Amino acid sequence: MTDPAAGPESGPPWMRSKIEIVCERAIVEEVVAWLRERGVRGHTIVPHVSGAGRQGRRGADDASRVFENALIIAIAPRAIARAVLAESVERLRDFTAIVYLSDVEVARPDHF
Amino acid sequence: MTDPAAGPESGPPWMRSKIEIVCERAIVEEVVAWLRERGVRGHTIVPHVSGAGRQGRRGADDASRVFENALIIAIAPRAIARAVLAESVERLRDFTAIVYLSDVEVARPDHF
Amino acid sequence: MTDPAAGPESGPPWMRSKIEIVCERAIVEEVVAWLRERGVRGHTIVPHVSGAGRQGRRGADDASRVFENALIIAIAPRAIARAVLAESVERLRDFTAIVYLSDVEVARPDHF
Amino acid sequence: MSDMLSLALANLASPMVLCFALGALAAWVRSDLDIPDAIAKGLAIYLMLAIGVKGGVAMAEGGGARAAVAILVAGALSFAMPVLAYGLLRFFARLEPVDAAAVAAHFGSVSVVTFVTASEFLAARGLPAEGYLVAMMAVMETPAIVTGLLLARRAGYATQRSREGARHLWREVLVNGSIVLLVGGFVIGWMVGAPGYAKVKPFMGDLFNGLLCLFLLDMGLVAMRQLRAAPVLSPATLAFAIVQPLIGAAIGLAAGSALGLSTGGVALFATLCASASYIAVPAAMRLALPKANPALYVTLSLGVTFPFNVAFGIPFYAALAVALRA
Amino acid sequence: MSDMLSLALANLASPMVLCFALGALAAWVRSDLDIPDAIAKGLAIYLMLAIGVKGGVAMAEGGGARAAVAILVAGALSFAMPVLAYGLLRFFARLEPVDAAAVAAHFGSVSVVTFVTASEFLAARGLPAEGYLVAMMAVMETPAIVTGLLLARRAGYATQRSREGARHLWREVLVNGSIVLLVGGFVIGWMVGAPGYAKVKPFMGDLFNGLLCLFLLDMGLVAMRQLRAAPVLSPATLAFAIVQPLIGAAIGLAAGSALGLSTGGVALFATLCASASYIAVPAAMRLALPKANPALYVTLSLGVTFPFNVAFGIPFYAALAVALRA
Amino acid sequence: MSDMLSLALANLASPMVLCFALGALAAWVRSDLDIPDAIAKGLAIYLMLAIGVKGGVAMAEGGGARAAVAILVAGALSFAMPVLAYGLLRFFARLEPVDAAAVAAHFGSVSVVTFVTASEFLAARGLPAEGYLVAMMAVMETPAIVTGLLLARRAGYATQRSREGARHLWREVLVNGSIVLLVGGFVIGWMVGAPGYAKVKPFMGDLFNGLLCLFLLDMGLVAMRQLRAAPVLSPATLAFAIVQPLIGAAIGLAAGSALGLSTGGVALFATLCASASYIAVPAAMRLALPKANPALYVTLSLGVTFPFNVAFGIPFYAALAVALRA
Ligand SMILES: Nc1ncnc2c1ncn2[C@@H]1O[C@H](COP(=O)(O)O)[C@@H](O)[C@H]1O
Ligand SMILES: Nc1ncnc2c1ncn2[C@@H]1O[C@H](COP(=O)(O)O)[C@@H](O)[C@H]1O
Ligand SMILES: Nc1ncnc2c1ncn2[C@@H]1O[C@H](COP(=O)(O)O)[C@@H](O)[C@H]1O
Ligand code: NA
Ligand code: NA
Ligand code: NA
Repeated sequence: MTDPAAGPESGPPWMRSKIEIVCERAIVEEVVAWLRERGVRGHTIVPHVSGAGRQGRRGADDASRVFENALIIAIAPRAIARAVLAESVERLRDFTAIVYLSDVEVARPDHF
Repeated sequence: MTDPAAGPESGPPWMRSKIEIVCERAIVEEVVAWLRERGVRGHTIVPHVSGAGRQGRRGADDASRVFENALIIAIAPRAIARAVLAESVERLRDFTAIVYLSDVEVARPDHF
Repeated sequence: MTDPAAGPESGPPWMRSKIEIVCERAIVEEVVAWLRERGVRGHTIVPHVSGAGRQGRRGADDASRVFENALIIAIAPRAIARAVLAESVERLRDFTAIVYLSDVEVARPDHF
Repeated sequence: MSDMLSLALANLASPMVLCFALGALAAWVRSDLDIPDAIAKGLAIYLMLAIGVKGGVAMAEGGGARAAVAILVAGALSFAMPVLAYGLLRFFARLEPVDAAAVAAHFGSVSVVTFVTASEFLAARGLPAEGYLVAMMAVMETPAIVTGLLLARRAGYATQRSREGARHLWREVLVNGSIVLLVGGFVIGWMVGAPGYAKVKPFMGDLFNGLLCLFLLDMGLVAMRQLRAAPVLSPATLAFAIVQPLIGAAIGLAAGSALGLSTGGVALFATLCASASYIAVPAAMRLALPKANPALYVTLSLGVTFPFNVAFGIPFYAALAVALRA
Repeated sequence: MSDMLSLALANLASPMVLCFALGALAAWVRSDLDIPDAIAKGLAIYLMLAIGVKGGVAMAEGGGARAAVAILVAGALSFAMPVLAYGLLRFFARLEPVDAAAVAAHFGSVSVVTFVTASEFLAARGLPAEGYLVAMMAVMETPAIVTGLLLARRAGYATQRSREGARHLWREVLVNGSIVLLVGGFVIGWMVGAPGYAKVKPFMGDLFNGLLCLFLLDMGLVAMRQLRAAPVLSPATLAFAIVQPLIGAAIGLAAGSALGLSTGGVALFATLCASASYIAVPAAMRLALPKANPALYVTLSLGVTFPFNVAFGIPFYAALAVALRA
Repeated sequence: MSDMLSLALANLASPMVLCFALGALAAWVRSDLDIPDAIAKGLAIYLMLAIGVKGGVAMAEGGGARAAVAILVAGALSFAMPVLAYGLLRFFARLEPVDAAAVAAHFGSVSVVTFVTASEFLAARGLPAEGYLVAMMAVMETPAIVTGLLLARRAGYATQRSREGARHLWREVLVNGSIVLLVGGFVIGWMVGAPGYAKVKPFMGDLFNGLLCLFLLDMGLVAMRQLRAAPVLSPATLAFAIVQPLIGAAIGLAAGSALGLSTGGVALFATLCASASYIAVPAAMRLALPKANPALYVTLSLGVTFPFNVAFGIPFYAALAVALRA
């Protein structure tokens, strides 16, 4: 198995990081734009997730949608993922959001 | 990288466990209440997932919704996650459900 | 903690691999059939995810649904997951799709 | 007899029943035809609210003097009927006690869509029913669930324990959406009467048949898909899903006549007793009796009894009511 | 006075308001009744398009000479009203500046559903309003947002900076769905006039009340659930959500009379000024003033002011307009 | 000629076409207006079922003697037309064979919404078409797909192989939802005739135009968003999406006249031949010819040809049919 810390290219299957962000719908577009800026090349959005955290229950279908969450998934090189995680603390402070990373293996390293 | 077994606080980014539960919709509220009791402080629900397992195909939109699944995601300290996993075998036996854990890194350890 | 490379049965909690596939809706049924053939015993589908990758933005609700994505999750023994990952490069080449693996712990090894 | 045949044929040639058949056929040939979930739920909400309001408006027109007794009798029947069904299921179909109890609860309760389809069938034939039949239906939803749980407990199956779980179950049983809509609509109709109804008639009245078509198209799809996905059921179990409605209808005819209902009312009450729940009761059983097999009870009520009633039962019960009252 | 009472009672006995009450009751008893999101959004789209088209058709019938001035006045009021609301919120309710600014923006803007409910109430009482009231409503949506942001900035709260974020915000504010539907529907109605309207009247006209019932059922659920989930609010904050509409209505009555609107028009304009946004403005505030508490502003506008207006405000403002014009 | 102009203007001033324009405009200014997916699918189901039933009822009224021949001819044209389109795409637009084959299949097939819009346009102008035009439409959906696949195979592109995949494809092609609804509705309408139709007319008849407005609003959004997201297309490719409909219409006018259709029938058949599929065929092509670029074929059929037909094509083909028959 390849060493997760070995960087972008170290033989198949390649290691990447999966960034997952659960956040309020209002800022999804901005979060995606921010990921792009940081060098993330793709993402997947699961719309309409509900949940609860420090800021109480969310997901009631209020008409304005301010209480709706979405889940953003992005596979990226480890360094980028770490930078995103570190920057998220400041960047998402005023918003309802959580961020976490995990390791994944991919087959096409050029893709991510 | 921090040692996953090192417990809740060991330097940034901190390690946590991600609990994922795919279960029938009928018991989602109870599962969430159970997670809370076990000390999990937040969760995210992806409603309306379909699937198949030992109990056959699920997700047909029958009117009673007894054949619908949901996916519950919860980030928690490793010890709690392990306890949930162990307890799940007994607790969810009569229901349609699977549970699995993985490691994640987070930036705000007080959050989870 | 059990060694991820130790194979299917090595003491609780058992290690398995999580296969995640984000692909265009048109091929979901075929992908699931392929997973079954490879020995995967269950799966979960999150329908209606949107996203972006090399092939541009996807998820606009066009009437034909050719621009819709779905997320397939399958827990399987590591060997099977690796085989699926390797085979995916060829098999999904003409389609919009990404595949990645990660490690998970489960409590009921007979299930997956 | 020729009356009965012509009623049956008239039923089979109505756009509503044909839409049901179309849905079933589409599922049979594995078409990808799919009514979005949200649309199906929206239609169900519409049908329950509209039938409730109609019933309340009819009630406001007078004639509700006997309503209280009729409603009590309906509730009592829903309590009692599962015992009979349980007996049949245990001793003829040889089901496990927990499965028999769960299935029995379904057949003591009622199906709103069967009721609604029967209402339209009767109204189109000049046999309108009393408005308070809606209240009788609403009151029949729940008691059978209690009986089912008591039967299961008697057989040694503990029903669900956790406090959160129990609270969730009882909310599901007592204030589930269909009861709220039926009873709420009924009260609204009764309060606003004919003048208030006039404001919403183009929606709640004129569109009823058309929206029922669309809903039955979906029900045809859902029922047939359920049937296709079902595990193989024993012949005795399948027979139960046809015989029990006939017994229920007979009880309903007798009770309805004894209550002095109109011909349409008798036919509609027979239909209620013949119908089986496939929305509220499955959800409650899944929570309270998780060891019972949902594929079994949903297939019997939704896949067998529902189509049987829509296609054949309704005109048959109507013909019997007409014959009884002639 | 007895006029006012009878108007209030007539309002409370309409199917629309009763459906709203039913929804609120269902949420109160924690029923699982749930109108699918897609249905609720579809109904909102219908109501906005239909009311826009109706207004445009009325405008095409003539009588729009004064429209331009009225529309300008409406826009100006939306600009100005948040300043007053901000003052009340800061000095009586003692809210933080950022919260006060956000709440103030909601009360300067308008609620489409309140407008639509009032339109039907007035039309049913022979007090139709001018068609261009729809345009006045559309123009009142946005200016209050700008004032709210200016108030917050004055208090030292920077609004959002990133370019993508700002673009997103302004799109949300200037071309959000409700403005597109109201203005677009208005222009379509005005272009096609009565002959074109005839083609779509069975849908856009005849069904209006019925679909409004269904939508208000959902609004009752949503408003009460919001109220239940809300944090405890101070009495002064709650009082604001009742007092501000009354002040707004008074301003609207005065301005509407000065503009020479019909009695129905005066009542409807008072309702607009009394209503608070719970769709467009929350979405904009969440983006522009993330430090403001959404539970606060959504609860006040959706959970308190909206039900107050639907149940009591509308007939009250109508009675005042009738009295004023008598 | 002045006839044609007045028809074109009348078309552009109908609420349906204006709603389409409004949707397109909203997408153009990047409004967040969004018709929920479930609503759009529900509307599509309604339109297909209702148009099918209407056609069947008209057929039951008699006059269907020539139907069989007309249906055969329609199917044959759908088979043949892709060959012509393929030629144009290969030799003028210089597309790759696999893309040319995929696009050609779209233009041999038909668009239900274009058909439905044209039906209403013609009916409103006193030019109703034969009921069996619905059957002709249903029969034109599929053959073009087969021709497209044959063209691709001839050019060396293997179509999909896995057994599961092939089964899925053929189900998609033969019993997709729109065919089931059109044919099923047609048969139901034909079976129940005018008396049965009366029961559902308030829904299936009276609401048709209004619901079509809402659906075209969504189609305007979807078409324009597709166009905005599209890759840059060569002028020749774009020209194809305008020229091919004109050629198709000419063929349809000739064939329709030869078949002895009424003036409305000729115009409607010309519209069918001029229209391109954007639902069934894209889904089939994606499965069978994954190497073909979906952005290309969806943009041409949905983003270019569909708006062209709705705004200009329909009145033009109608005027030609009138001129031809005068
Ligand atoms: N780096 C990534 N992270 C997460 N999801 C991705 C990523 N790249 C692509 N995807 C998803 O996979 C789909 C297909 O990717 P592609 O084939 O690159 O266009 C996209 O529409 C996204 O939903
Ligand atoms: N421990 C957790 N596990 C999973 N999801 C969480 C957790 N905490 C919060 N969330 C999700 O993140 C959203 C925002 O969290 P918060 O900012 O803590 O309210 C919540 O609405 C949940 O959907
Ligand atoms: N191996 C698996 N991978 C992913 N999801 C699964 C797997 N097995 C079961 N599931 C999901 O869990 C639900 C319940 O599983 P079961 O109890 O095995 O029927 C299924 O309906 C699937 O959604
Ligand atoms: Na029954
Ligand atoms: Na206001
Ligand atoms: Na064509």
